[in-house]
Amino acid sequence: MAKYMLKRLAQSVVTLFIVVTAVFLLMRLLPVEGYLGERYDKLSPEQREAILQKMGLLDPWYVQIGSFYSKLAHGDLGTSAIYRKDVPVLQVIAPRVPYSVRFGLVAMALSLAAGLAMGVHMARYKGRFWDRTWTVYIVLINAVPSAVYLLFIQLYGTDLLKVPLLFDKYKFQSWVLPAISMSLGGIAGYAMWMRRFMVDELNKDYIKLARAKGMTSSAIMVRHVMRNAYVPMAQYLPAAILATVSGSIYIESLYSIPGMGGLLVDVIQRQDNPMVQALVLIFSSIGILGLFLGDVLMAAFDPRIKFAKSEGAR
Amino acid sequence: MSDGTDKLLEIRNLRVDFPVRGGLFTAVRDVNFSIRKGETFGLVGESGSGKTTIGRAIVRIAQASSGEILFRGRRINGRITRELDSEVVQKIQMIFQDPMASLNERAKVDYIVSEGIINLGKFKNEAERLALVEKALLEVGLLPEFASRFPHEFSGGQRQRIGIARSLIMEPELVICDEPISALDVSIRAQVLNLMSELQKSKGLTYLFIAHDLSVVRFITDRIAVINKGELVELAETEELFAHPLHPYTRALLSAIPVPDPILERKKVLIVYDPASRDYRTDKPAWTEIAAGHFARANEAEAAEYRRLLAR
Amino acid sequence: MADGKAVAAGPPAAVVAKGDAAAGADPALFTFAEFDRDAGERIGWSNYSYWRSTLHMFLRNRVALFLLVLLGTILAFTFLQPLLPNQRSPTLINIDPATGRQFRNLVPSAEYWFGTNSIGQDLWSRIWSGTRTSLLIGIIVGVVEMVLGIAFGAIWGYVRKADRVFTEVYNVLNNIPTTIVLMLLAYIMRPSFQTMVIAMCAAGWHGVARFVRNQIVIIRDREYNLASRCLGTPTHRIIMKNLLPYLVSVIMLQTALSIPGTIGWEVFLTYIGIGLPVSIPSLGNLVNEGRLIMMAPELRYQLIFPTIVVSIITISFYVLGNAFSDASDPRNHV
Amino acid sequence: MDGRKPILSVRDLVVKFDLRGRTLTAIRGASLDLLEGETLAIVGESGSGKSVFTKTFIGMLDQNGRVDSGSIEFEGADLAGYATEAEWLRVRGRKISMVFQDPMTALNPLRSIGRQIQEVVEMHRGMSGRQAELAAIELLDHVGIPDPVRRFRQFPHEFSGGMRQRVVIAIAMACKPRILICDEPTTALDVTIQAQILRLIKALQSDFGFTTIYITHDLGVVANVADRVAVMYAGQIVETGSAEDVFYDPRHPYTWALLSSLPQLGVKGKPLFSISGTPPNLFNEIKGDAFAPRNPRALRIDFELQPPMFQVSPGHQAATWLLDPRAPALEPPAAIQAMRARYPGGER
Repeated sequence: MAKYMLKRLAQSVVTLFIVVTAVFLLMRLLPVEGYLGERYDKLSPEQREAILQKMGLLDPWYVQIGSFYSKLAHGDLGTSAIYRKDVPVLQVIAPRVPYSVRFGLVAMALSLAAGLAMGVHMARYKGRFWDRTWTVYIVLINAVPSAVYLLFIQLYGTDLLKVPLLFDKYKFQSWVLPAISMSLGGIAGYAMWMRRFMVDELNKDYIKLARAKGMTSSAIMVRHVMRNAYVPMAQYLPAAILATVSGSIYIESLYSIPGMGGLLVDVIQRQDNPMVQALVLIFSSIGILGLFLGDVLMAAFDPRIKFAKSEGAR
Repeated sequence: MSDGTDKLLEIRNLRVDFPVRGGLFTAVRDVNFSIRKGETFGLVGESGSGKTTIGRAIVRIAQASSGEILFRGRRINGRITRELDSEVVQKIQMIFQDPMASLNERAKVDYIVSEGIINLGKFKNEAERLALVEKALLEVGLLPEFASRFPHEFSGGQRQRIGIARSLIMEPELVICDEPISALDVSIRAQVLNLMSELQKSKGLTYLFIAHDLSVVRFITDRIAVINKGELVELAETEELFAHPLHPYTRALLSAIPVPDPILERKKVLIVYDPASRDYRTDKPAWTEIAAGHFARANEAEAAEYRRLLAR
Repeated sequence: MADGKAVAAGPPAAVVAKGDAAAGADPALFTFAEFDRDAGERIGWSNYSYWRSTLHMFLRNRVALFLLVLLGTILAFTFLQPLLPNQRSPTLINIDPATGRQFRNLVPSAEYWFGTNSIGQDLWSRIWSGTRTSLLIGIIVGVVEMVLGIAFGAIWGYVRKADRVFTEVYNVLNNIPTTIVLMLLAYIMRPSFQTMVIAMCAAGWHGVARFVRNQIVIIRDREYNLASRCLGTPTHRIIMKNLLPYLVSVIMLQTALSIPGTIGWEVFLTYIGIGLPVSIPSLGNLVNEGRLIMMAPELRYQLIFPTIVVSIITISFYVLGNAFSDASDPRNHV
Repeated sequence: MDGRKPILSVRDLVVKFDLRGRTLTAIRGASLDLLEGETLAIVGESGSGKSVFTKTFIGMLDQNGRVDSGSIEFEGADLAGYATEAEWLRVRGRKISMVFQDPMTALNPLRSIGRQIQEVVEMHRGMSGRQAELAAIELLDHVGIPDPVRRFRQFPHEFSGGMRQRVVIAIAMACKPRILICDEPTTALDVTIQAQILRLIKALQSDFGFTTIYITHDLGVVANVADRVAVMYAGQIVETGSAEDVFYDPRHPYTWALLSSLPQLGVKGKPLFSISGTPPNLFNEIKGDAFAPRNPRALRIDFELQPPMFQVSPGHQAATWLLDPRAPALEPPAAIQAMRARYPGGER
């Protein structure tokens, strides 16, 4: 078990390294204007070159990547070029972290709780009214672009709750809609997978034996089906983290929440390369961490994993 | 039988390893035997004994890690020439265990049966191919009109015969039969066994018959090798093996076969094989010929005792 | 036989069940019948056909059937609309000939069926033009993802030596949230039709490859594939003849599902500001334009019309894909 | 019937399944008496309905299946009329237990062996906690699992196939059932393990005194375990009798064919007796004797009328027109005559 986790951790670190390098190199493909921002037109070519030289952007790429890593090792993610000119990126991001973390955690908890409950409910009444009803919900969430339904929720939800359209951190009601919006996708995902895994378990042979033992349907559901379905569910936890990340980007921007997701949209629109690079790195790291946690969780739940062969990726 | 008989296939010191997590699993080790032209050679063992792996090593689906597999005296494992490869593909065929899984459900019987000759380009034109397919189907007792159907339309016994037709069309010399009847219904088994015997006579086929069911093997084979945990433990002519089983594993296996005769079955004494009962620490076992044509895996002390047993 | 004692000559047999139904039966019936060997071969056939059962199951799903017709109609109309008489160009800015000013934000009327937008363009033709663009992106991306995914997935799944390398590459790609990949790529390239297609393909192909790989691993070691290897069938033909035909249904499902997904991403990227340029009408652009003026309730039609179209198309593809997947699963053919 | 009372009586049972919009009649009017304390083997090929037949005794037909008509009398109640789960829970796992074919999949992989036995003990014997745990350990010991205290905490993947089947048997024993149904309990196991499991079930039967029904296609296993045998074909019981009756003096052509096609009874070098064709499709209406199309010596009436059960001797019955006084005399195949000669009681 410890060996497995160590191996998995090493894998994550390597992945992180590759991702960081790839992102860095991709960003080098961009024209350098993005580093000069509005100043661009005002500067003479010599001045531009001087500034770029000072930022190290004219060095060969391997020198750049070397200095990038040495800075990164000291916790320096670079300096904002446009959004908050010449302010270190971390300084811009730091005050926004608490918002993103709070929303992220609340949304995850909400989607886990509601999603699992919905999935269990669907499996319990498979093929009947509630199963169908929740299926409609899942279809809508999956099929209608989130940009559309989230907008309508904002539009009519704020009206209904009588809160301002945009986020006001001092108003509790203001936290409600974004948090719910962020968890809608997660709920649908969890419910769909939970239902599928429970139905899968229900079709297994050991359920037949459990019935033959004389167990009641509800006892089988609780003691065997639900517990076993949690194990494959664990692998979808990271998916939910990723979904929350994606969701936060859109929702934070929609409600003007001063979090990292909203920031990313802002800096993309204003083409602030160092900021974009830093945020992309942060979000990718969260993704990698999420997948790692998912695998650890699954290993912890499943007694077989100690013996299982590492058959490629999950 | 004298040693002058033609050895069609010879296996020397065969070893097959599979990679598993944290190392290698040796499925088959130190296996030696040869199959004479025209005989039916039985390979009997329980699940996980490595019997299927040996069959697969011969048709080269599994790779031999060391040792030699000789077909008509030529080595066919490892790197071989392209000509030898296509010769082996043609001359050594395999019949599979599960008739439900061994046919491609999305292809017509026509394609399934002619797949091999398409690969080898063994026909001049479409008409000749169809004629070959029809002949093969007739030979296994199926109607030629079945060629245009899909496998799911057939019963287990019919599907197994399609599998046999697929091998026959290649005009093989050696057919590896991997538990060809164990997945079939009792009433169908005799059909397939009879068909196999008929074909052996009319085409001069040689069979390697892999099975776990000794009673079937007894009926169909000339010689039997018993395999346990990847090693051969005993090899003898069929009736000799049933009359004088030497190795304790063979004896345990023989005692466990259920016989369809209530009176015999109720009187039966079950022998349980305990590998720990033997002491191989100093005196190592080896593949030894105890009497002419009767081999067993034994150390010197055991070999001496086996010889005494046979002498009685 | 020496011991030839006929059964019927035993103790007189008595009927113990069912009464003596044959008491009055014709004695001629108690003679041996002729035996037809082939008759025995013919009984017991199943008349099960995979595709017939799939179709049967699919047709039983009324909702799916309705959506199929609806989607077919919309698709056809999308391409027919420009050919109809009296259609305006989607990019034409309509100007009031009397005042010389643009027909801004006209509510739906007999002249402008869906109204006009904030610079006087005809929303009706913009919606159909946008649908065309978005569907085109969806279909191109779906097909490219499938081709790449199947090609790589098939090798990944079938060629054992490739498994390790592919798996490691996949692990890296899969670790990065799709949103981030999309945003990064779209950000780096200039906004255009090609950018959208490339970014979405790059973000999606490995998922398809992974899916195909898993499917192939499941069926790769079935005996019929071993049989083909014994017969010397080359790898490419095993993949084409033995593996892919089993995957047709799941592949169709994946393609169907990737189209609504693609439209969703297009809307999202447009919102972020890195979607298609405004000059190319697309559903994403239309929704985004509508969003900008939604604060005025009387102008919400500009958001609602494109939203309805997006929803109908995506829901239809999604439901149809799933209905087909259910219908094509042999386990459901009961 | 040697004076023993039937513990379970099935009369004219018909079971139907709805499949792809068509109806399959899996059991076509089967009747059977199970005698107290005996071991009855039901022999049949796949699709003969033997498994479905016994599943109706504990109400475990698949969702699309239903008992269409007939009765199953057990302890004064008609099980065929049971509809609710509550009714079935009085019987299932308490009075009638079942052991399934594949021990590799019959246990929940994520719960310890001990917990899976313990939960039955708690449910049916009203014990709890430590007491139930001890009872479970005792059961493990009883089915021959060495070191039961340690094994109690282990998970199914740490057990071999044979050991898992012992656990499944322990679960079935937990409630001290009156009837144990073994559905091909050894088909998935090696022959050496099979012999041990069969021996275990016999030993348990003499300890606990339950009645056993074996479902199998292996006539060797039948010979080993059975006091009485019922032969099933195409959803009907075509012959029943003591093991001696059925093995040494079978009367139904299907039983003949089944026995004489066994390689054990064949003569080496000669073709085996073989049955051509395949079992009938149960979606179709079957007229007359279902085996007739595969029977080279079928009578004309076999194609017209379904044969009734004829009594051969007390306790031995067969459903074939050959037993009708009007039928022509017919020799059984050579292998059957050879079997008859092997019976030490000689001529029957």
